Amino acid sequence: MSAVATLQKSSLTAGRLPRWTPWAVGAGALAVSAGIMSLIGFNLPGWIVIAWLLFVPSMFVAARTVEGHQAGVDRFWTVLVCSAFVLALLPLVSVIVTLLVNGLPGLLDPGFLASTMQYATSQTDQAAAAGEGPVYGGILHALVGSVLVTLAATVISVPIGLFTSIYLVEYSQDGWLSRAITFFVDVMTGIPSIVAGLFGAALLFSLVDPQDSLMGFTAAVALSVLMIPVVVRSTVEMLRVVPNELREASYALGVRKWRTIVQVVIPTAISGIASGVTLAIARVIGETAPILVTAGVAVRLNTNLFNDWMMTLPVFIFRQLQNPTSPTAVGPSIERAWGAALVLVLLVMALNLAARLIARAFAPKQTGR
Amino acid sequence: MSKSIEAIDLDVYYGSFLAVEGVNIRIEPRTVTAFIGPSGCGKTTFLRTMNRMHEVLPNATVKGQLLLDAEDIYASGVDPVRVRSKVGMVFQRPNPFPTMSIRDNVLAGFRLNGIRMGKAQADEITERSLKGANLWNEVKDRLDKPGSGLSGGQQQRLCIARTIAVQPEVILMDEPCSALDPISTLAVEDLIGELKEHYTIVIVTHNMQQASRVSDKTAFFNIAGTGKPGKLIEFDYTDKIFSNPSVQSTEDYITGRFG
Amino acid sequence: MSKSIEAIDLDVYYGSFLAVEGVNIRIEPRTVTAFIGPSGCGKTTFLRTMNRMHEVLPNATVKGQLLLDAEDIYASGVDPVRVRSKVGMVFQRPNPFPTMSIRDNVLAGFRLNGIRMGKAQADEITERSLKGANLWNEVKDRLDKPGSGLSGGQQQRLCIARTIAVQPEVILMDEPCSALDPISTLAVEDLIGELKEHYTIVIVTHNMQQASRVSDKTAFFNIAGTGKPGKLIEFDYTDKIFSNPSVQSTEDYITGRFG
Amino acid sequence: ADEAPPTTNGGGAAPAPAEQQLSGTLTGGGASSQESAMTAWIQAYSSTQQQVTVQYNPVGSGGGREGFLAGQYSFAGSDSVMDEEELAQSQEICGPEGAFHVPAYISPIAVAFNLPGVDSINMDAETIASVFKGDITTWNDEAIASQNEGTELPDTPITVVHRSDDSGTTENFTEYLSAAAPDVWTYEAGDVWPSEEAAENAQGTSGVVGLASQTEGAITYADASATQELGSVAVKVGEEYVPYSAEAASKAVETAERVGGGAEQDMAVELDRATEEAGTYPVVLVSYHIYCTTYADQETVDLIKSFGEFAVSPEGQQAASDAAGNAPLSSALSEEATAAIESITVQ
Amino acid sequence: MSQTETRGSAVAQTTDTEQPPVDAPAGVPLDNRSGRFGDRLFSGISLAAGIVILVVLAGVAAFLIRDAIPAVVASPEELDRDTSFWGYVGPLVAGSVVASLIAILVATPVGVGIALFISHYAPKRLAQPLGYVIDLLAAIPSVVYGAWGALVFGAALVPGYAWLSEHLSFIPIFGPTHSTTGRTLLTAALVLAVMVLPIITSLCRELFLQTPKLHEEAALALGATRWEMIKAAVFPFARAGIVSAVMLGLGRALGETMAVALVLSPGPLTASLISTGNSTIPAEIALGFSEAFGIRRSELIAAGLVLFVITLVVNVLARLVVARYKDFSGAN
Ligand SMILES: Nc1ncnc2c1ncn2[C@@H]1O[C@H](COP(=O)(O)OP(=O)(O)OP(=O)(O)O)[C@@H](O)[C@H]1O
Ligand SMILES: Nc1ncnc2c1ncn2[C@@H]1O[C@H](COP(=O)(O)OP(=O)(O)OP(=O)(O)O)[C@@H](O)[C@H]1O
Ligand SMILES: [Mg+2]
Ligand SMILES: [Mg+2]
Ligand SMILES: O=P([O-])([O-])[O-]
Repeated sequence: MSAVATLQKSSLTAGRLPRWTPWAVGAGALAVSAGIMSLIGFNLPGWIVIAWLLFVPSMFVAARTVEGHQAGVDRFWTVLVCSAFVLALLPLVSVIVTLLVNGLPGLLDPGFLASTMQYATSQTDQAAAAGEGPVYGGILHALVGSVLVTLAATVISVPIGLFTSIYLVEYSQDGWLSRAITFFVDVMTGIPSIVAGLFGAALLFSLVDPQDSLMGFTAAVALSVLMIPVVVRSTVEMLRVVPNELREASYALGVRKWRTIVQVVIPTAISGIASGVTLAIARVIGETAPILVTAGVAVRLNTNLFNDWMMTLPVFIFRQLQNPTSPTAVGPSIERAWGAALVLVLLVMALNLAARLIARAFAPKQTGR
Repeated sequence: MSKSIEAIDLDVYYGSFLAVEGVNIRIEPRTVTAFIGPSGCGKTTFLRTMNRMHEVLPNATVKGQLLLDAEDIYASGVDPVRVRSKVGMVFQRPNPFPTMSIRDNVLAGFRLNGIRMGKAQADEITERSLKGANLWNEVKDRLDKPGSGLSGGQQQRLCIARTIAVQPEVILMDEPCSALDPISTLAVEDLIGELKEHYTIVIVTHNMQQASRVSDKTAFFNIAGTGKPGKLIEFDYTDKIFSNPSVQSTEDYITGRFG
Repeated sequence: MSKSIEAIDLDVYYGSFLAVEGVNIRIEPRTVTAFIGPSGCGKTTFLRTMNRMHEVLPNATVKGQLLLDAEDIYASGVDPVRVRSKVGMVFQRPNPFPTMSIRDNVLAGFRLNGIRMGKAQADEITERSLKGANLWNEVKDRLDKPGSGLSGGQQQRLCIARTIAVQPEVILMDEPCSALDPISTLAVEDLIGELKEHYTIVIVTHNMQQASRVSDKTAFFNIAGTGKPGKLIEFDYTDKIFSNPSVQSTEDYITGRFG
Repeated sequence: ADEAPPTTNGGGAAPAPAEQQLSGTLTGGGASSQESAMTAWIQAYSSTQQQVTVQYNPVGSGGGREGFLAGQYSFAGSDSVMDEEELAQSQEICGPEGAFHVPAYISPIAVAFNLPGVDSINMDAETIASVFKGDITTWNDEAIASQNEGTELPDTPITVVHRSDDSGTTENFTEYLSAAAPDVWTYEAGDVWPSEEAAENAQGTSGVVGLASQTEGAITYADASATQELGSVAVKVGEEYVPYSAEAASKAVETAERVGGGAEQDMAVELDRATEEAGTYPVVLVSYHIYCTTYADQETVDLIKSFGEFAVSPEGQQAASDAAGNAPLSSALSEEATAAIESITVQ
Repeated sequence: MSQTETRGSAVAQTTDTEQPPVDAPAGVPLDNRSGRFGDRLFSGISLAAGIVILVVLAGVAAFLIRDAIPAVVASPEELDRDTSFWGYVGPLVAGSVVASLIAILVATPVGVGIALFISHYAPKRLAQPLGYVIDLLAAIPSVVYGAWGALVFGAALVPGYAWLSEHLSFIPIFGPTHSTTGRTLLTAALVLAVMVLPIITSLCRELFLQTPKLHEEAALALGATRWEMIKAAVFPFARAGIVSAVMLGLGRALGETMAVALVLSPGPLTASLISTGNSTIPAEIALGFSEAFGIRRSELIAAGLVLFVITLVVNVLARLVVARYKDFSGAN
């Protein structure tokens, strides 16, 4: 009974903090922090960190004393959850600003998207660095390469990953095979990307003429090794949470299991699956190391995945940063590298958006109970 | 079109837990059979074995025979999907498909099976089924809205519409009216009365009045105690069960003197 | 401990759809009030506004006043959490926490609020609540098993046990017995009778008999047609409503002549 | 959609008029040090041999040699010479004579530092070794100051920056340190910086140069072409301090001893890092092209000869030097290399 | 009134319209197998996909083991260093584990927090765009993270490191000196944390959004605050998924190559996180691979194999943790 008595039984509005409380407490914390800072020497990060460290407990104490323990705890976590979001924005904003500041000049170079590195030479870079000419060279070959290689990797991994998840969730009765698959998928999540690359290179090396083993497809195979576990793990989680009653409703209508999976289970989980696939794509489209050892280093446009070297954007970025076209005038290379990075990010953003739109078209309508 | 159902020494298990034991029952075609009994006695469980939904749960198994017009649906080689397309089911909890509109929910039995039909036919089936489930007037203006935006009772009637749309030969109903208001309940009861001319119907209900109103025969299930298996105690004409049951516990239950 | 509830010109919206319009009602402390009405007329919707569960749905809004002992629960500055801890709710669909054991489900109200208690006290509350919900005998041997392994009726009684465990001042019940067998239903009805000595109880039911058995007063809701808002038609003593309603549609509904 | 740049190659180093037009694809791989030079060669070469595609995969010396031995590349670029095991292995694909090395890219390694206002500092090998060992920690340390009278040295602490990746530059630099200052630098030469002396480090030439440029007081070693923004150390050879220069670097290679032991035409050299000869700059990186003495088909032989000879020709060397800022081969070396490549035959 | 009529006509139609084209025409025996072909095919494909994964992994493992064995069994002389392979790889293992652990410890609470913010705290209208913004973090390639970490982030942390080494250097991890360039293991770990953040966030977000309304409302109706509702309904529901997400993130952190190679000034193992030193296995492979051949190459691949084993152990442990709660989870 005493436990019951400790439940809040006071009046409904008694002891509610006014709406502006967080702002007031925040302002107070900033002021106190500024005071502390002025004693030990002002700096911006320190100011904010100390203010935050003051804000969290003050909010908690304020809410706790006025609104009660329960509300105090709730406020505390609200502050933490919101802080997590803001905290994550910091690196994001920093990276994006870095990208924009460094990448826009490259992106705005004439022909940056429409030309390759075939005719960009050390001399043209030196001239450009000396202000005597435009920056030649572009990323067309790398852009096309990235798209093709990633597409190939997606075409390999998504069906395998999706079907494996279906097997794990819908078919396997937790037998040894499903355990083995789960186990190995887990292990695959931690393969260093370069090892995946080495594996892909070794595999194709032994399957085709070594002279021809460096090609876009080899890179796609290596990327698939990285992509599959991400697809499987995220899809499995999404399929698992589809309510069984929907499956049963479908079975009860005399619908075959595979149709139930395709038309009931997957559409219900599509938003999560799309998220997972996009995540997997985003991961591999930004990979450098495995491509370095599988696709060679092309400077011209190649649209054939099965023949000749290919360039991708991350490799392009890496090479331009690490081995500038002109060692004596690195400016143009750095400009191209950041420009390419910006393009890559825009590309992934576009993919992401597309995936969301597709998912939304199928997703369960968000209404009510 | 209608089929008889016969269970012979049927035991139903969840893993190693025997939930229902030794059921012997013969349900005639074109009759309505009501299952009554206290909570947890295995009505739902037994009902689900009748269209092989039971085995959808992990580790759920069945022993014995269940004959659908003399064909054992648990014989090896029987395709459970075929069974289910002949034996439809309405669940205790309404479960419309959240990704589908109301119309598509009604047509789910066709759509999900990849059966194409003209718009006219689709509209006709939709209307007939929704009218059959007494839902048409309420939703006819929002057939393209998601089915999950309906009230509980509306959702349940939508599920009934979905089931009768595919015109199965046997319809199993697990407390179909527990979420319905009296009017819808009445409509569903009327519907059952009509459907019985062509179909075999089995209905689980907690409502004695309902059982006595709609059913030709009634089966009373009981359970001796927690952890014990549920058993079929008595199965007879509904009049007989409600007026003059031959087993004492049936009478206790019906008259509310139970427990 | 018990509180009165009074709605003044209450309109309830889903987005721009007016689901319930202009409700004026005064529910006295220590009474049982039954809400009846056809499906979709807004009983659940109105019930959910009484503990501010309505606003949990996206875009759901309320206009007007709802007074809990003269305090408007929709006044600015009111903490919905506090409202809900005074006004408990049992849902139409049983919804035990699947990840908690039966015991933890019963104690969820305390555990959630971070209230610690000794084992003895916890056991006492568990037993009392489960007995109150007529579930004790069935689950006393498996209190540490997950709550999701129970039958539908058992789950619903578990939810009732969970709600009464925290002893709120008002208990809202949305068709609490629709998934229950007669015995459990009887037990819950008995329970309502007992609880009413201390609490204010509002119950939505489709079952006229139940309404007349348990309630002191009955509110009849109705809806003019699809897309129209539901309205409170009549609110009076249950005897009066069932014997001599003052509105024609109430009589039609009660006698089943409706529609 | 490629924009043609104003000139296809700079510096007026027009390639030799081709005697015959060839066609085909030639694939090489290896050291990244010669990548810029290789790009220049390929570009200049393809302006005369338009039907030939030459591609080079800058996977690193080790990767290049491995790919070459596995038949993946027709030639390799390498900062270090093959060891005996590799030479033996090369006989499998190259015939009984195996493979041979031709020096193609010579570049001084600058010992570069970041001290605003100071362009050049004199140091002897011991001092350099002590600095990189961390024994000398400030720029105005007596050991440095005594060799640099007249230069204003600040008391900035020295930050050593070395390569984090396995690298030919590191191998050449540590070889110099252990040969010229064996008492101070007691580690064996190798392409990994000795972990006992780990300091700040970064990946790749541009990595260390970038880091050194950011960090005042930093000292590093890197391909001289990349260090122009930084000051550089004049290294004591004999009695004088020699700043890096193309001539001094190529002289070091010219006077170096041949390794010998391999194929007849092998030009692998063993640099004398401790040389006292005036006008040589011993901290130099030699990057080779590795070819087979014999190839399986005539087409490859023609392509190899045509491209390989162009790379070591005076025109090719000039093109590379314009692009990469390295030291061209001396004319004697160039001629010898041409002859060596000319001797390649079909199996 | 009219209702009975409508129903009557419905049944009339039922009887005289021909049977709708259901899967099996009436009268087909129950064991007709032809209809099962689709199911067979589909389950066959699913099974095959699973087996492909097993085969691929077996391939990777075989490749790793084949190439790793020479180094693992080699003597220190053959390896050309003072220690055996294990002495070489030990510090790298430590570095990898420490870096990933820090990354995961930082990223998990933040990631789950962000996911919660998007699913349960942010206004509904904002939630989608905010989710998209965070997903942008996943769009950034690892080289860019590397470059950013080396150029911007590392440098920005230096004052913090200076403060730590000044005031907290008695704790070994902040001891005795600090890097003046910010190229330290802690920087690398924080960059990794940023990189795994979107993985954890987006998976958790999707799961949190799937939490059954029923259970959320059950908690709220008991007088739970938002946070208590999350504890009671959201977390238990998503528990296995959160672990999965964290494991995916951990895998990424353990396996990340390029970003670490660019951000870190690797060196021998030290206790300090804020001075130069330490390395991770993938970075070591990336940095060493291009000049490696023979036994050195084998050594690097063996290091990769060791990482493989670490991942395996961690995942097995995670699965065991999840399995303990198995009874209490699921979609029903
Ligand atoms: N999935 C399951 N796993 C294990 N046991 C179960 C499962 N479902 C039900 N049971 C048990 O089987 C027994 C019969 O349950 P069933 O749901 O068939 O009862 P019921 O007669 O339908 O009850 P109600 O009237 O409450 O719906 C009960 O003891 C129940 O706890
Ligand atoms: N989440 C929602 N969004 C939009 N409309 C809704 C939502 N939930 C219910 N409605 C609509 O509001 C109206 C009232 O619904 P409510 O669930 O309150 O009915 P009810 O009286 O409880 O019916 P039942 O007896 O079937 O449970 C119905 O028209 C219904 O379609
Ligand atoms: Mg049941
Ligand atoms: Mg309702
Ligand atoms: O040319 P490097 O081997 O020093 O990169």
